[in-house]
Amino acid sequence: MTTAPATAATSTAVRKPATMAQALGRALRDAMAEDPSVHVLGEDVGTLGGVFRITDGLTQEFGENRCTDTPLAEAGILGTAVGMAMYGLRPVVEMQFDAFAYPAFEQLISHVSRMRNRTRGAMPMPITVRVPYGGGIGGVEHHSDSSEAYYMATPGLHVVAPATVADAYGLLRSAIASDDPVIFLEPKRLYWSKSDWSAEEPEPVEPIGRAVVRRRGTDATLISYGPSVQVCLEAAEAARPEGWDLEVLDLRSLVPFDDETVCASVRRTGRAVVVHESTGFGGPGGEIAARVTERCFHHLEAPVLRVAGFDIPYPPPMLERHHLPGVDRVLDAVARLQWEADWTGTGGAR
Amino acid sequence: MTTAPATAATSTAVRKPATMAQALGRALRDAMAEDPSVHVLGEDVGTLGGVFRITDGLTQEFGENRCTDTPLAEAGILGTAVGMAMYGLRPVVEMQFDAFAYPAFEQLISHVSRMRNRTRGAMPMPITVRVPYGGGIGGVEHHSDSSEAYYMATPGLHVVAPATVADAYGLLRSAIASDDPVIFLEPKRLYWSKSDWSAEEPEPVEPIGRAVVRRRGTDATLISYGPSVQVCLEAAEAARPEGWDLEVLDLRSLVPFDDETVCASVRRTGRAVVVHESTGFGGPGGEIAARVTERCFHHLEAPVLRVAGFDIPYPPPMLERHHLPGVDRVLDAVARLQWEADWTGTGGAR
Amino acid sequence: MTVLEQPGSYHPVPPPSWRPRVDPAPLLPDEEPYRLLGTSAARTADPGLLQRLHAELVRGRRYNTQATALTRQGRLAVYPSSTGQEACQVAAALALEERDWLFPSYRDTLAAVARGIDPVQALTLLRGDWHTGYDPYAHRVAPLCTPLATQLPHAVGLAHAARLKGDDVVALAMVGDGGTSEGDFHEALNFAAVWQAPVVFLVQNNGFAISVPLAKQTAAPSLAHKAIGYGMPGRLVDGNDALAVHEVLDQAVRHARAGGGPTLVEAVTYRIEAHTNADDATRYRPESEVEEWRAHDPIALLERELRDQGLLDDATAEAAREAAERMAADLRARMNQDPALDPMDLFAHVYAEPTRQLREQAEQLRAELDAAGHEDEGEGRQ
Amino acid sequence: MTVLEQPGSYHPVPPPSWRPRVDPAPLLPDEEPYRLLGTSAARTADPGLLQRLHAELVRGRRYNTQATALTRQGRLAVYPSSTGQEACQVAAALALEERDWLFPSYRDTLAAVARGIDPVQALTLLRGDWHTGYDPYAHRVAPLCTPLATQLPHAVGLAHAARLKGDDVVALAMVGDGGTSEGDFHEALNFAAVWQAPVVFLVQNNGFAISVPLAKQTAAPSLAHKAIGYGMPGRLVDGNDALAVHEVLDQAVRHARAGGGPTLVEAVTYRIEAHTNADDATRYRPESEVEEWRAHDPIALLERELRDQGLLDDATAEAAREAAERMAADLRARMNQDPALDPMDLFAHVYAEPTRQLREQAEQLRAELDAAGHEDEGEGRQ
Ligand SMILES: Cc1ncc(C[n+]2csc(CCOP(=O)(O)OP(=O)(O)O)c2C)c(N)n1
Ligand SMILES: Cc1ncc(C[n+]2csc(CCOP(=O)(O)OP(=O)(O)O)c2C)c(N)n1
Ligand SMILES: [Mg+2]
Ligand SMILES: [Mg+2]
Repeated sequence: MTTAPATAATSTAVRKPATMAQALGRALRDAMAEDPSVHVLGEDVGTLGGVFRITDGLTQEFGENRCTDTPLAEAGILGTAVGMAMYGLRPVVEMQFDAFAYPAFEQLISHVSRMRNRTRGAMPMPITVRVPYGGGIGGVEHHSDSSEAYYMATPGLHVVAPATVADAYGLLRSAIASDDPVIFLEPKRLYWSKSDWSAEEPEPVEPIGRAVVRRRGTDATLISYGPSVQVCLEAAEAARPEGWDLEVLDLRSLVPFDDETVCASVRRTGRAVVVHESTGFGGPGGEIAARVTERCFHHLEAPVLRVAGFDIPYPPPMLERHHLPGVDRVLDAVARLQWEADWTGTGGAR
Repeated sequence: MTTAPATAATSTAVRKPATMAQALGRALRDAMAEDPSVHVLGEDVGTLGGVFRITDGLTQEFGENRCTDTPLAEAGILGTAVGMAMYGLRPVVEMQFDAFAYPAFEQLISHVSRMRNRTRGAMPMPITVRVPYGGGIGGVEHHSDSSEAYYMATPGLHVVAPATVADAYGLLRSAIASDDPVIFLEPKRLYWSKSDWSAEEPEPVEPIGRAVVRRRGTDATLISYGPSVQVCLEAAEAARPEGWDLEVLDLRSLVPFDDETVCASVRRTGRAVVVHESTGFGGPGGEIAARVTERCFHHLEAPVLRVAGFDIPYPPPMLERHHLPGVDRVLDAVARLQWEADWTGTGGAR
Repeated sequence: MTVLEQPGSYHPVPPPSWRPRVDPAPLLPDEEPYRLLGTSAARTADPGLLQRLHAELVRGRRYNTQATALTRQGRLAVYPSSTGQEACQVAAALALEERDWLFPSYRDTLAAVARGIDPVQALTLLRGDWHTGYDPYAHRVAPLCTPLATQLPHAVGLAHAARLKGDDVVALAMVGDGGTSEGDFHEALNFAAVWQAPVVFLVQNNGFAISVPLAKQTAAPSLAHKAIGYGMPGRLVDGNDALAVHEVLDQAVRHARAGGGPTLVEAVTYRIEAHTNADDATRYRPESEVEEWRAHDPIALLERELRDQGLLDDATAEAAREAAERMAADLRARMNQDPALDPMDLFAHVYAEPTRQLREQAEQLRAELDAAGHEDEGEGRQ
Repeated sequence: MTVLEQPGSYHPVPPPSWRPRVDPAPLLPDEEPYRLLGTSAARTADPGLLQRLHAELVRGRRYNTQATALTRQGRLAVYPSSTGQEACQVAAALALEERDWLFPSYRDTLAAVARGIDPVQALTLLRGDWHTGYDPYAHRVAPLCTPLATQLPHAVGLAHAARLKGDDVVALAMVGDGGTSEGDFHEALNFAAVWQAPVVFLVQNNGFAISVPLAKQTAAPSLAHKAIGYGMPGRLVDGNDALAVHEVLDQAVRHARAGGGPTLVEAVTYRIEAHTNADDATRYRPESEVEEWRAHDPIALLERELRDQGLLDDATAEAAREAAERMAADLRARMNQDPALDPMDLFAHVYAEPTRQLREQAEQLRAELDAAGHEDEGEGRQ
């Protein structure tokens, strides 16, 4: 687990960020202010402040050498970041959209994830790769991929996805402070979600690797991360009148995976559903369901079920709502968790 | 399921291929002889016949335009193959080694896998991407990756891995005949494995999408594919004296996945272990274990276990034997399948 | 550098493999962008071509403004306008024969339309009811390509395949100045040159990649200078001079068709509108720069030439404008209808035949839709 | 092409953004590979440098033959020999200052050794006991890089970072002729030129990428001609002329250090051995071609010059050979010892701190090893 220095820069403004986008920008700014080795680079991150405005103001404040508009070439961006990291910098790379990180795949898999191991620890890669990811924003093709399965399957990377404004700040600070490469998945459709910070709290710096229970419940555990956490919370609310008291888990990082928190919850509830946007087949849910089952088999009343995107290329905007796992599909899965009533033939808990 | 035309070219030599490498070469040759739209391209596939000699003789027989040495650029190879497929050809692309397919990742994910869908079926992508994959051959870094998790997580691709010489021929013929893109994973360390064909049999053309039971057993199912099938067969033999009668399943294709055959077996045996070389975390085993559990929960006496490579970058040759799942690890997993004796405290079946 | 031979015991010899290479000079582009309009050479141009270009440019401009308006009405998710770049868009389409192929980038909707794609179908991607809205084989226009530069190797592969099949087909592939930085640009041009594939690469250098100006994209003397590194000719042309762009592309297409191999054409132009309707161009460029370019408007340049040559009078100009208005009205009307949507299409074309798993998932969605009553959709596609 | 202006109502003006560009001529390489040995210019070379180059070349050749021999004895998994390319290998190392960085490709073990890496550590990757056998920071040599051309952007990033930190450090990155076709080559050179990063790119054009000859790799007049497409100077040099390679690299390094930006150097050379010991070069090239190049041997060329200048007599030659033999004997002796292996290293450096899962897996392996008695290993690394 990696934690950023506990004291956030005190020179920063007092007002708490209002949206996740602002919290991310603020995390970048605080990290840059605190550590001169933090450099931001990517397409349009400078003058424009990024197409999502996450890096807005950084070039003005820190200069072009600290926040740099690169040529349009993702492998080049990540590849030069590797070289910068070799020389002791902490590059934070922005990939403009999920699918536009693919050109950098070889640099990521063959170098970023392996350089530390290759050199027996001599050459760490403290690189943060920020990837706006996922759907639900009406984006045209290539703008809504959930590509976390690729990153999860790659040893040497950390894979993080915040679900709240506070975590966006706290996890990004820890990602930048980490001496290991972090794929930082920013749920696009939460960019404009509102703050959960109170004005009094200090900037939260959240260590990477700890799942958190977002809602306590006794009947079943909904396991999720990123944009789907909100869906699970809504599903849990909707399940109440149906007689189910659902626990909602926010993984926060897929790697490292917090087996302890997840298994403790599932052992308590005896039932679980994994929810994510990424395609089901070969997606993160398989790993999660399998490892929970391996560890909690005798506590399970039903198989761990998965609610995921269909096994299809991400659909066009007008059809995406049919693809994205929503409250109804989560509830349907919960209903299939072999409640006792099912066995007596008297119908589900509903 | 896609099947090549049932009649293999009769002009071909009568002697059966002796090794998997030869069977693959023969499949390419037969496909090219039968269908002039089949073109082979890649690095060193022409004059040299490929670094593994799979394409040996093709340029001599069919000319440089049918089997072409390309410039050294994998994205360019796959990208031009896309264009060739657009014009009605059937490109068969060779990636020299697993890790050298990564530069082509964007072309694969953003185009090859989606072009049919993008164009409502107007523009299919009958491309076969041959990837020599996996370890166990003493290869230096980047020459032993098991990258199937990346491909599995990508809708629109078929993912195939033969475990026998006959399947190498039969599945490659079907892959080339398929109107969809196929990632054809060739287990490097089986290249020199000996033929399982009898001289009388016709060339087997094996449809894609059907798992096969390689060994019948009653106590537990070992689920595997590619190079690990052999390990499972050996483990099953070794388990006999210990009192376990193990069934061994060869998936042959990860996509499409043959739920029917797999679940039929697991329902019969009540226990299962998934075995593969790829890293465990985020690897294919998670998906397989999860879907088997979803479908067979009440038949399972124990959680589906996984025996996989460690969650580490592929190690250097001198250490790879510690990483690769071998017979002992498979047997250890079998022993953990909660045999009844365990419950009575009298020790395992062993 | 001159090698002064030494009167010693041996003479320095070039390394054995060294052969005097092709003279690179002819591969180098002109020092300034090639222009025709306003020169004496323009006087000898085919009047029919000039008029055709004019009508298409006027129509194209109208298409751009109409599509942008549709974004404001929520009828398009997004529109990357080619206003100011119509000369490139139209010339690219017109330089090709029927049997040729066009490979547009995401900004080149207009080129696709100029080549014959239905204006509504060309917008499907940007409306969001499906990805590619047209059959690529109907007019030999590849899908509008969003991942930058990735369409370039496709064009090379297609052109190469056609040549292998004995068809004298040329592929013209379009890319932006920003796209030239991608590895796929490099690999595509290299394959094309090595294979002598009949491809023309048209770079619309409009000065920006979203907010990033050319100076942060390349330090090359010009983008056309990249050609020599692949051993193909580079041409530099004023991208707002429709006649010049057309001539340069036409020559490159003929050259390719005749077996002369690929050409790289850089057309110097400007994106008058923001990157897309979602972009705010004032953040990265001064209005004065845009004004300078408005004064170099491709339609105005062409109209002046036509009027000078007596090929355009007020009546013809009016007729062109009216034709463009009719196109726009038709586009508006058809885009104002909700597209027919069938959610079951999600599963229809993932594979030639759906897998068992996709059939199961399709059944699940079908059941959900049935349960929900599914009133406003599912009447199937027309 | 000359634009004839038309005496009409307006003059054709270049597009507004058009500025007369930097003159590309100085960026173009010489017409023939630059040579020094055997010319009068070589007479003025520093005798110490010539002798140093000679000693290193002799040592380098011996290193290559010894390493190849070790493959036959099963002491190396594989060895890609640089026999015939020693001039490039040695000059690359010698052109750099202590504080500079070298980015070798997988074939450049010798360059790493010439820069100071322990000959045994340099072979770790190829022996197979670990990936990178040396600490990259000890001599500022990046790990030998197997995925082709991927090291080039690393060199650019490092050089750029050094410059930002105010250090006058230069990075020299090596790549093969085949590697120039990869997208990463393109992206690296472009970033370097845009950032004016202090990098020197050295392409060893040895005529082949495994079996694929240069003619199937590129149609460019020369690989050095690619430089102009990035706006950097391209230099062409006889890669078997150690003095010329050294001078060209030395100039490029100075140029970069002085803030002049990157240079692309193409050294024309030849791979005398097969691609690796596992390769059969007779499948793709005639022995006569190899013979031609043997006659252009880098050591022979240099020895002739030294003898002409009276800088080498039989005794010095013998001394160089003896030093090389000592190195080879030492290499042999140390490589004949089994490397210390600790299987637990598998988990040691995946992350700064192992995850819980990795700790569990390490425990599993530890238990297996304990159960197996684990005699021949596990004494830990020395
Ligand atoms: C591989 C990839 N990376 C990033 C993007 C996001 N993106 C869309 S348009 C654009 C700028 C393109 O600039 P240019 O190539 O000059 O074309 P123009 O927009 O000027 O037509 C970027 C970065 C993308 N579409 N594809
Ligand atoms: C990305 C990538 N693709 C393929 C390979 C396999 N491969 C290893 S060496 C080689 C040929 C390299 O040729 P060149 O760049 O000319 O270097 P040389 O071997 O001549 O030194 C190939 C194709 C690789 N290492 N990396
Ligand atoms: Mg542009
Ligand atoms: Mg070479």
